[in-house]
Amino acid sequence: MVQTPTHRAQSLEASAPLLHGLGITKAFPGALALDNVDFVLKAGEVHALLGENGAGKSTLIKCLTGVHRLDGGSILLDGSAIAPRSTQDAQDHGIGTVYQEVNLLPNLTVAENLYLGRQPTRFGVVDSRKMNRDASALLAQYDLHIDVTEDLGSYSVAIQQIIAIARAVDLSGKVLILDEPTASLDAHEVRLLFDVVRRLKARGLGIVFISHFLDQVFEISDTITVLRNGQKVGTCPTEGLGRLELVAMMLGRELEEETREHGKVHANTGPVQFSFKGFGRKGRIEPFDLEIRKGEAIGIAGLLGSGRTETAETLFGIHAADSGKAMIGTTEVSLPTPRSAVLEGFGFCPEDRKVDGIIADLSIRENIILALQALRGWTKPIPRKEQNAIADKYIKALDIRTTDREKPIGQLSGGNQQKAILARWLATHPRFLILDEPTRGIDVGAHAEIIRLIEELCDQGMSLLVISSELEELTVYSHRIIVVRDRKHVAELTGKEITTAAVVDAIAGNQPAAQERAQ
Amino acid sequence: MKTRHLPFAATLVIFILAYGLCYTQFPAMLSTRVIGNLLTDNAFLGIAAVGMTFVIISGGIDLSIGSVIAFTGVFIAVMLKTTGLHPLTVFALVLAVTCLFGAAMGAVIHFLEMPPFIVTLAGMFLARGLAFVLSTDSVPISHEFYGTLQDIFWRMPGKGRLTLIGGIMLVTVGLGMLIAHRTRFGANVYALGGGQATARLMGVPIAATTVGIYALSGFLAGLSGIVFSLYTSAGYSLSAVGVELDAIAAVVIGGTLLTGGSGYIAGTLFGVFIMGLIQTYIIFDGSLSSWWTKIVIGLLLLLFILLQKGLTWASSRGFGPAHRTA
Amino acid sequence: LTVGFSQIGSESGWRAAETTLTKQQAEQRGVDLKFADAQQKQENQIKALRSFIAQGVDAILIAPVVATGWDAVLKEAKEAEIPVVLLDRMVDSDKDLYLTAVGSDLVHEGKVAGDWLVAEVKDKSCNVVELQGTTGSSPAIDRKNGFEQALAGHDNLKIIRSQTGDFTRTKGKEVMESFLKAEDGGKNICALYAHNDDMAVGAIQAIKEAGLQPGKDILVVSIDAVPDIFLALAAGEANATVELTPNMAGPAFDALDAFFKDGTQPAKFIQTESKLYTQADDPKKIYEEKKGLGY
Amino acid sequence: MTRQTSLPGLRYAPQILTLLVVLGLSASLFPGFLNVEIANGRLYGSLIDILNRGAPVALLAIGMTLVIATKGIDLSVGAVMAICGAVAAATVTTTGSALQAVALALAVGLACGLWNGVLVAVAGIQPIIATLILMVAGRGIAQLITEGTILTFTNESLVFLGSGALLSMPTPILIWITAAALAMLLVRRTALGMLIEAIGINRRASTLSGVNSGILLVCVYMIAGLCAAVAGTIAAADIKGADANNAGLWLELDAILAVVIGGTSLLGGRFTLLGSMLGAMIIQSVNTSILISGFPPEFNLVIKALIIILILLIQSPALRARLKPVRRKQGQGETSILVKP
Ligand SMILES: Nc1ncnc2c1ncn2[C@@H]1O[C@H](COP(=O)(O)OP(=O)(O)OP(=O)(O)O)[C@@H](O)[C@H]1O
Ligand SMILES: Nc1ncnc2c1ncn2[C@@H]1O[C@H](COP(=O)(O)OP(=O)(O)OP(=O)(O)O)[C@@H](O)[C@H]1O
Ligand SMILES: [Mg+2]
Ligand SMILES: [Mg+2]
Repeated sequence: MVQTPTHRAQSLEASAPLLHGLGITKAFPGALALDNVDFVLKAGEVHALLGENGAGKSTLIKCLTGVHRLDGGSILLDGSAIAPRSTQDAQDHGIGTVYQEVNLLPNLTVAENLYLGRQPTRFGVVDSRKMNRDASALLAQYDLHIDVTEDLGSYSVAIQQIIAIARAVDLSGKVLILDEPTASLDAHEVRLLFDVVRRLKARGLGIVFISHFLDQVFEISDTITVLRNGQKVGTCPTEGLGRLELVAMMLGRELEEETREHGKVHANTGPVQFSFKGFGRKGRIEPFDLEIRKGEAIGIAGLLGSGRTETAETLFGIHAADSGKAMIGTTEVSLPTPRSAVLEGFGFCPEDRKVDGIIADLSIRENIILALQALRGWTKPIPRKEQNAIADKYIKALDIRTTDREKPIGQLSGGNQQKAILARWLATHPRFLILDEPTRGIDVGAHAEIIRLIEELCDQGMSLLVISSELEELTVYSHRIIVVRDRKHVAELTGKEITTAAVVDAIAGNQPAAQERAQ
Repeated sequence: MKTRHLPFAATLVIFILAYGLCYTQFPAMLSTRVIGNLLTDNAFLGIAAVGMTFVIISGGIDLSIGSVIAFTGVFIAVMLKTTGLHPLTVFALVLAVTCLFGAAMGAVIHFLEMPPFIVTLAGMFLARGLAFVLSTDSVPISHEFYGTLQDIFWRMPGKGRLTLIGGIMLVTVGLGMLIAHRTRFGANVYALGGGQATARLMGVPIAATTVGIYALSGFLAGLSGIVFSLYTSAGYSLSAVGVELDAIAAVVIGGTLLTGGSGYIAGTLFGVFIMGLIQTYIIFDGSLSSWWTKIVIGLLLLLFILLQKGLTWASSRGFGPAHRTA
Repeated sequence: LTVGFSQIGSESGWRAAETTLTKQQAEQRGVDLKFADAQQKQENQIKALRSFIAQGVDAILIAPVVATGWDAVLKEAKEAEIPVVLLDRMVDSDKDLYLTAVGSDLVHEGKVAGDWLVAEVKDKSCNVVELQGTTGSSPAIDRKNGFEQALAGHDNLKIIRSQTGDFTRTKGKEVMESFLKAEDGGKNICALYAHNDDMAVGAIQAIKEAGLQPGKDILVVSIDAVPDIFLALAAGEANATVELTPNMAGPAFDALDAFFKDGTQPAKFIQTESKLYTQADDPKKIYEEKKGLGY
Repeated sequence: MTRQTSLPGLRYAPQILTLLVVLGLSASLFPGFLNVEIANGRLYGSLIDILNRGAPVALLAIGMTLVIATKGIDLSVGAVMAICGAVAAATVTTTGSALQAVALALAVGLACGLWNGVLVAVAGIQPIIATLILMVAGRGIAQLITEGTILTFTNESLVFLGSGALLSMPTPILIWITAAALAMLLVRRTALGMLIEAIGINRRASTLSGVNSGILLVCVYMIAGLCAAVAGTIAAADIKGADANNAGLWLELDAILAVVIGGTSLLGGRFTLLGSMLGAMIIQSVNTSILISGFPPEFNLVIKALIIILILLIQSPALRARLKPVRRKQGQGETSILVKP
């Protein structure tokens, strides 16, 4: 079928498959998302599913779990054919799934989310006390001690992610599927998750694991299946597989190995372009001082919920600052709304692209030109020709994988949506661009491209503020890193001080690593 | 107190304040008579509004309930006049019909993926049209069983009456609360309102729940129609026009979000009481012309909604760090 | 004396005039009138009655939106010893439950209109189109019945089309337009009977726009006698109207006064006159008289 | 959601087909239905009646389409019609100037839209409730102006707007077609259309992209108010009087129906004005056909309901997908998972 770089693929077929997808085919209007894909999951293995953004990973999961109707192929569970027609069906078969992007209900309590559809009942009436007790106990296994009677929506994305995992694990009798579960988790939580996964594996469950973090893949998985453009490239055991070899399988080409020095040797010494003094908002972020130079990239590091996003949102006028002042050059400006920020030449790629970023039903083209159009005003429409040119330019430059620019953006894979949002801001040629988790859910290839892009933008004189949970990456392009803890800017590292270890220390609050700011 | 309880609490506070205000102006407002009237006169609205609450929590809307109430009344009256059936049999029959009617609308909404607003709008035309076809004239009900039912009431001290239909409303609200908060079906309704796509991914039986919700709403509209026919001893095809809008207003004042996913049945009860209070106040005042009546109702509605929003907003600020608003 | 007045609503000019006159009458007699508008809903009227009772008014006037469904609340009023007077429409409750009813006989109105038409066309064959009131409302049903009674036995008169015009000018015009199209441009129509004047006024415009002469090519007869129809009568565009007086409150207050003074029981039905007006009745003058009454 | 790449003619095929079927049905029931002739210097016939009588709903549907595209709804347009009709009538009877009357009526319509828009965009009240307030109170305001009576007037220029004819075409037809054309130009020749769609699909994301969604929302409700004002003026001019009680009563429902039949989703986002205009004409054809059919009026609502259900069934993409199993691969059933919020 397709060239398999390893020769041991056949030997894997020895033990009987637990979940077997045969010739799975799925077409969307204008795109063949899965083309005759075979997928074999064995009991007691962790099977990683890899591939570029838009390769068809999520679609395969959705086909296996009854979300999508198959256009071809069949599914065997324990040797007998099943045809799940809904997620509920799949759950009844013992397949628990965490879909990409948290898919829980923000308006229900944590406990209700965990036990939706299988609440403990007494005489037909839900026994909420037992349900809440069970929920607390369940989450305790993940080291999560929260009020399970609060609405899920009041917790951060990370906590929601853990809850989603807990639910899926609890549901899965035979198979557990995790679609990018670690995208918004930090190291500690990933550890906890992997402990659980190992326990389940020992119990004989089959586990499918999707991630763009290759380190994690190598750590946890036994087998790897790679998809490219909706086709299976191959399946092979993780052991013995080289990192480069794997990347080549995913991309279909070699990724030139780049050795990068960590940290900018020289701090940026350009003219200060933006300065914020005592900027803050009650209940969101303590007042902070921040100066940004032309062509400087500032990284923001911190734990989940530490106030990184809040910093960005205050700067961009989403939750306008209630103290301090902002200066551009030497003139004072006010930033009460996002629009005012955009008019000052700011741009902001939000963290939650589904809610804050994409306009799902609009085309990729319209999504890309939206901010530019808003900037120019509604009376000055961008001519269609120019729109096409802009869209095409960025689709090419950022390598957005799509059949055509008129496709609704909601139909793109997650990573490609992220790139389109980035394109939206690049099209406005901002002076100051804020990126909140720009590489979340982005594949290795694109990851490297985005890092290169950030550096390029700095070189062109754009100022950047980048929030990322991946410290490694942050240390690569930042001229300066600001550490946030408990909604306070607590430390700053510049130039040579920037190393992953130093940042970790600062986040943890180990005094010596960096000079704590006097507050 | 949890943030999710805030809108309900706000409604409660507003109701008590408003009642107090009315009392200072018209002391007679605090008689058991007025309280009894509030229950009896709004019984049909309350029952229908419970059904509407379920629909709205699920993210839908049901515009057909006013027409279904009228249809139910005419159906009962015509059946009692032309057949020898006992009213209880007719009640069972009509409840089955309205329940099926609701279920059919739910099925169309789900399986044909049509917006509830339009499907129930067509249902609204259809139900009233059928009422016209049954009888354009208003048909009196003179069955002695109706007299018996109407004479069931508990006389409160001070001549107020707690009537059977007022009682039926309270029981309906109680059962509604039980279903909404203590059954799997109820949880599924909230889940649907929280996001249909997500609910589907979480394994909520969307089809069954959607059909169930509209069937329940149809059933309660039928029950409301029975109560209405007990209230007026007649079936009339032009009755209960616009009840759906009153019900929606009551539900919203009660703290349920029209976007779905959050709300309380108990809040709806107080929403209905507030609507009733507005009317009682206007009648007690008795000096408003026809047009000022409309304007004042509109303005009071606005006032209550703004108060509700304001109170909820003000108190949610006291609850620690900002919660994500999805 | 405090009197509660539950009015149906303000759906037409006639209704507004009735409200105005009732308020005027109350003021003249020094009565404290509590006015409640029911927005066309029976349930609101019942609520209003209950509130009046709770408030302890001395008497209640009500213009019931529909005949049925008043037993329970009238019983409550009786228990509270508050006399109730019905205005302009009847209820089919026990007569003991209210003091008296002031109104016209809706069936009779239709009959007066029909009788006029029968007399007007004599033996000629005549196709009549009918604009009904709101489907299901009692005036629509009764005025239709009365008219048909008058036509019974006169086979030269035939109702060929009958649609609802919802008592409004707009719908009256729209429906008349379609009648004209359906009946050979109106050449097939000899007379129009409208359940109220507003629809007749709308229809007259439609007839004119179709190039026919209302009042000549097509006879127009309607009910209510609102001011605007007298303009049409004066212009020769309408032929006859049957008056429904908006002053129902006068006789009602008279009856109440007598009752409170010495307990005189009035007759159970005080019928107002259903007077027929034609072009011969100096419509200009009547228009001027009626203009200020809040129609 | 229709892909933009498909042929424009194909896009409106369901609506055009429905319209033809309704007209065909009436023509078969009533042979003279399709005749159009010139009488009294103006076009005359049932088809002209449809265009003419459909004017208010068509005008309301213009504004309603835009409001619905922002994920809103405007229940108050019927009441605004009544207010503006009353204002026009009151002005013309006191000043005698038709121009002043129309100008004032339009200004009041804009003000009503402003009120709705502020409640929705600034106070954050949900559209259905925010506009319900004006729906209830608005008719009261209209009655306050007319004092419950029908305010009649005779001013020829004003009457011309309702029942006059220009080049033998009744004026209401010219007005609504012009208004629709202007609206289409406005939204498609500027970026307004796209921005409206953007805030309708994801207001938060649009705001974050620098779109001034608050002001835009207010503008859209003001356009709806303006359209209602034009409709109200025409309705008053048509009967030479302002009927505060009945003008535009329940027309908001017809307008919403027109928009939906026209192919705009009530969930907001992509909209089509042309579709809405076709929808308005479909509804008016149904109404006119019922009137001309000669059925007793108690059947009106049942017939209307059944026809609406039929139309919606014909247009339901889900049903079409179900009926054509071959094309199911491309069915839109699943897209909603990604597309819906
Ligand atoms: N509902 C849909 N309608 C149309 N096309 C779709 C739909 N869902 C997915 N696609 C297309 O199918 C392809 C595979 O998407 P999928 O989401 O499976 O990618 P993925 O491998 O999960 O990528 P990522 O790593 O970015 O999550 C993409 O080209 C995408 O555009
Ligand atoms: N442990 C927690 N318990 C309750 N609420 C939390 C917790 N952590 C975060 N939150 C809430 O979640 C919201 C979102 O925080 P968020 O996670 O965006 O902060 P952050 O510093 O930007 O981190 P990240 O970007 O990694 O998610 C915060 O406003 C906070 O109220
Ligand atoms: Mg994916
Ligand atoms: Mg964040």
